[in-house]
Amino acid sequence: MSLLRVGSSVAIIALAVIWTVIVLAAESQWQVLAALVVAAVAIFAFSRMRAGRDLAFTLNDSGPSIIAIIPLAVLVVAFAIHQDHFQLMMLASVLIYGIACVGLTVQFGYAGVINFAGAAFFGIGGYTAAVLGSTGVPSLLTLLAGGLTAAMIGCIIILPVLRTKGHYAALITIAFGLLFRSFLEVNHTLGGPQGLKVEGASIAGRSLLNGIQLGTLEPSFYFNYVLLALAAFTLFFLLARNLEKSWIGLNLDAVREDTIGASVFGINVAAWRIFAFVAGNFLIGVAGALFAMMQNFIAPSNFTFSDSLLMLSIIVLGGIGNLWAVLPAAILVVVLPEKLQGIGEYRIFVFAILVVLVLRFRPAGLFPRSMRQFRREVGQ
Amino acid sequence: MNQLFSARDVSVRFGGVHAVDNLSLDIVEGSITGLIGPNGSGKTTFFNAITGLCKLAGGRIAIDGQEIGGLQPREIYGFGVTRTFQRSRLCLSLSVFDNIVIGRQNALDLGLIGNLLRRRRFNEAVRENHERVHALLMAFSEPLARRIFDPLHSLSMIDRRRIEVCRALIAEPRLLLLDEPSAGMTPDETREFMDDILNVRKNNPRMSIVIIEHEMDLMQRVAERCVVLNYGRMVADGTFETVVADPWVQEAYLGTS
Amino acid sequence: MLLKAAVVGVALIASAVGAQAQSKETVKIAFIGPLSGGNSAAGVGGRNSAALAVNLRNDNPSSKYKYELVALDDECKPNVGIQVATRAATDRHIVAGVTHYCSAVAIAAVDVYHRFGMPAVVWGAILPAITYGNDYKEIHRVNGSMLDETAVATDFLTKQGYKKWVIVHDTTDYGNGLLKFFQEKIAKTDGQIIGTFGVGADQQDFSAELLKIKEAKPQIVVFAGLTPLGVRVRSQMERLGVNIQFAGVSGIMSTSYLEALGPTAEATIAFHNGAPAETLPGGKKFVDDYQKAAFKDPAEPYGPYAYVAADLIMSAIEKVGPDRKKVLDVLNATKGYPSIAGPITFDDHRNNSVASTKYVAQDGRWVRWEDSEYASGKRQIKIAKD
Amino acid sequence: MAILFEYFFNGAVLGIMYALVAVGFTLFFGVLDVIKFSHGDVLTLGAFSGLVAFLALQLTGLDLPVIGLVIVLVAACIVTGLVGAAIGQFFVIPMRNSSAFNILLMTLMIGTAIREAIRLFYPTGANPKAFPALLPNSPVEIGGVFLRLDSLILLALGFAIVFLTHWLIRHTKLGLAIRAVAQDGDTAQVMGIPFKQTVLATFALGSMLAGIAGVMHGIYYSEINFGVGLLLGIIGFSAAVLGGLGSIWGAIIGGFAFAALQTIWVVLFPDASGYRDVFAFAAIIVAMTIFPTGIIAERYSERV
Repeated sequence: MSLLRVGSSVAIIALAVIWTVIVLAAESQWQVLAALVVAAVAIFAFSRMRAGRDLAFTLNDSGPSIIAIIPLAVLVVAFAIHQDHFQLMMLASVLIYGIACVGLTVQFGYAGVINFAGAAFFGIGGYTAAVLGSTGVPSLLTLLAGGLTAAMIGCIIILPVLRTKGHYAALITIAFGLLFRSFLEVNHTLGGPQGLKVEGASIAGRSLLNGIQLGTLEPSFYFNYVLLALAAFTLFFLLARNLEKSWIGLNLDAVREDTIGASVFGINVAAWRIFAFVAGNFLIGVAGALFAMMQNFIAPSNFTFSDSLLMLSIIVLGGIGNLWAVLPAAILVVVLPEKLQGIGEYRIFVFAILVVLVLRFRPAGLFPRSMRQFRREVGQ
Repeated sequence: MNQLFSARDVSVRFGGVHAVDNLSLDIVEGSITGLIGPNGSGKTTFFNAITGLCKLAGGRIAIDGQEIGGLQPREIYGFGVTRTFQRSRLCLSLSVFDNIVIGRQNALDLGLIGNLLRRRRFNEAVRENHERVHALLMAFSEPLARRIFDPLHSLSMIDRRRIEVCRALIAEPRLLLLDEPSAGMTPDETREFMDDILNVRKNNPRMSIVIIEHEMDLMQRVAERCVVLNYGRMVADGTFETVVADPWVQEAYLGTS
Repeated sequence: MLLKAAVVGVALIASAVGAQAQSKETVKIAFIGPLSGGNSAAGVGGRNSAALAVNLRNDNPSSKYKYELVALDDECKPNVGIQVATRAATDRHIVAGVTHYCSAVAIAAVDVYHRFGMPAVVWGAILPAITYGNDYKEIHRVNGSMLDETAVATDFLTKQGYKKWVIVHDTTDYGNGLLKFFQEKIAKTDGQIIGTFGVGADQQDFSAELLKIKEAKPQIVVFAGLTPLGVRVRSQMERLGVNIQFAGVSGIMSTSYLEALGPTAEATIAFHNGAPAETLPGGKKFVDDYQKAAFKDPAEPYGPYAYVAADLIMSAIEKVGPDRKKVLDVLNATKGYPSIAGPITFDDHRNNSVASTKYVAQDGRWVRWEDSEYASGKRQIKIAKD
Repeated sequence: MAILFEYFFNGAVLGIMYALVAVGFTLFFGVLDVIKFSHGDVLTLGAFSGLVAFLALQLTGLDLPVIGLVIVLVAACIVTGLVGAAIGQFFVIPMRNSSAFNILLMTLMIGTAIREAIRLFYPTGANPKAFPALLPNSPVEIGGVFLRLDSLILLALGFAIVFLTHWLIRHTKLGLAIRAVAQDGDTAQVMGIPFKQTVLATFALGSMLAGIAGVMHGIYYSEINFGVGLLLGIIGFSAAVLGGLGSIWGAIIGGFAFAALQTIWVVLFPDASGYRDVFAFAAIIVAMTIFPTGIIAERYSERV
């Protein structure tokens, strides 16, 4: 790959990192709005220019080592704001929502299985963490348990999800999401609408609640959550990217595009849709558990239908099926409403209109998915 | 030559309509059989019945003596049966290579470890499949072979038909069902397309082909045996010449004389 | 790249210039309450009252600092409350906070204030556990607790002849807490609770519960919840012909309850800590100042307490400067602080108890029971003779 | 026993409201194969515009019992009709060839924008608003059963509107156009049916039904709030899908089925009445497992 192409890609990513630091650190909402305008212009410009296409090609075509730029970029941002609790918490939330959206991408982006109950599975992971928190189970195991519980409970609606298509499939997951939330509100064993306190995460016996000493730096304890979330996100990102660029990814695409064509050529359509649905729910569950541990609190009103929409908006805004779009879109969707807090109650209104305009005028999302091809592998 | 495929009194019903009505047909290994008949005579429905996309209302279908009547489409693929569709069912968002390699489903390692972790082994498999697909495409058209990693939606309709046949051929099937492969092609394109298919068949001589077609001179040139269907029933079975002369066939095609 | 640097540069210069003009150092205090959703009337009233206290303090030339109120919306939801509480507590510029009207949110947020050491003065939430449930030095409360309200309510209602109660409560700690204290208080009287119904905060249809209540034939329906739920329950009682006296606590004492129900609200009995604003020691001045400030929305019954909480914090900052630790110690030691709602004294759990007052809805206004025509006998509350 | 009848009467009124919303979903799906999810919040818009019309009427001092209701309904229909058509015109029609989920998500976000707009721009919009008792609500005692006159009228009004809609679809030129476009838009266009006008008319009609349901909801619960449309929208969608998208009878049956599910649960387990939505949505999931395309299956099956 030509040095120019890699160079321009690195430059774009550097700009994005600087932009993120500015937005996270911005105090007044005028700075946020200015940054938003700059981002809109930049995205519009780059998608037209060669550099934009080069970036997409570099990210899509290069080997697994390219994934290293994610931890690199995130750590640069994290160190830039290592003092500020709230900004680090937002950065960790972006990574955690990123993990959940990788799960949604596997489900909807690859296999075409729509999941309008993302927030419910996020909640299942969270409540698992709440229940296990007090029992002294090591945090990493709790994350795993959160994922497994979400995957198992997801299996309850496997049959209807398999048998239905299109709008009907949407209804199944919408109904499940509402059912889960109103069950939690009414049932008292899990704290009802009051919610539950959740133990903070601790690795190898040391609680993440006290900040770690990094040389001379004295970062907030949320820095630990950023590291934990970053490690999990990078791992799942690598696995999902390998999944996409493999025979399994090929089969998932075939299942999404045309189930009849796929079945006639020996693809077990039902099995792959189950695999995608369960794997996706596992990831969302892990993200939910990590989120609950970071927030130290969890309540049914975290997992409303609009929270599921929030997650779906991230992958639709970013570009359905494009893993690389998950983090940038998560920053826009998670950080923006928080940073527009300055104009008070208008944030949800403004954000909803933004999503409508993007869906209306750029349906493929801000960073459309690049097609899978094996030119590099076959040495072309 | 031993018997590959046998259908006994196969019938398929949609509500009251007898789409296929007590059809019996035996196919010998390595043969080429033409299936002709007016529109709605049950040709495609018969293909759908063979490949498990339609439920059988009656009768038995077997390959090498093994019953495949009630099986799932993916299981029937396991018996070496592949097909093309009247309205091509390809994945437009995928590359030419991806669309064809789907046909080699039985030869792909689908294990989680193999795909997610052992990437070197996976890349080797990609290179091996690339050679196979490239070789197959070269048999059809050299420029097409160069576009192996282009998105399918950038190809012309005729190239897409070639890709669909390659997808069916790549698995080296024992029974290839072609559903109007020449639709939308000019006569000489059809002739060239057919020659390419027969050319590829040379290195898999035991493969039998059944072709649904309206191009009569194509049938005459290629099919050793012709079966004529009308209203789901077989009305004639023999060489092209005898079948065309048969009054029943003329009546089915041209209406009463 | 040039464009971005320019924009950021301009913004920085602007804020820098702003700081130069003021001689006094700017000190931020947070206000957290429900600014959106069904309870926003109370939240906005509280924010306006706290802002009034800040404005008056800034107009007073002798104050050492220039105060700025940072208003945050907790939407009366525990999860949103945690987020905004973290936002305030982790902001080094914010010294202390006037926090929470909804008990469900307050009880969840106390840990956040404790972890980040931000002094918080509760202005509207009355769940006892907020202060008594922990020994966090950071948490204070000026508006009394359920203990006062349920005591006065039980005593008054049983004396009015209501012996057979039914309690409808929301399923948050607020509703459950009220239910527990009502059960404790009524056990000491000759009244009894013949039915309790837990309902979800955004439940729309109560026909099941209300029809069962109609069967149970209680003398009074006591509602332990907030305004949006109270409005729905009361209006559906009317529609289903459940013609029984309706009573509530401070949760329903807001203008939006009267506005939403119109004539149906008539004769609703309610209990609220403290007394009507104008009858408070500094009440008259508060009402006049509020009027002058021409706020769009009314102060609501807990408005004065938000004013008091903000005033208390600013007095502490005037004394020891904008340092959380020092402000904390001053607040903990508050004894007999002269406020518009009377002297504020914190007990060992930094809770200021306030006597409760009886109210009744008369012609679209909350009127103190003693001044109402129900007390003088011109109007009758519903007494079902069993 | 009388109480039992009251439960079912209350269920019937809920059912007719869900049916009105469900018919809207079915009309949109029939015409353009899209799910317009802002439908629920258009209902809220209808209720609020009805309220504004009533308040305006009060300013003029006229106090006419029946006319008041008519004016409120007309106002609700005008506003919802226009907004529904506008959403169709500017958002749904231009996007009809994009993926179904983009449209579903976009209309959901439009609904969110409408909901927030009502909360922000209607004076103290966040607080529940008293809805005027436009119908006489004197109690009616039938054999020990306590009913309110306005609830009876609402039920009758609901059924009348449903039959009116059905008549319009079955026996008018517009109805014919709608059905033709529903069958096959392109062919209908070739046959000279003004495609765009028909689709906009359908969107307007469906939205008006929601507007009427909004006003009915306001009268029945004598209170409206900015969030009432969200849940009603999802219930309406579930009812439409339960009855088989595209069939108006299916939507009506689906609406009553959902209300019946809620009512039956409440009657059988009054103490666990909080779980009524849990039960209703669980039943929807089970029903969809058995009938993957709704009880009255969609008319067209997939061609191989």
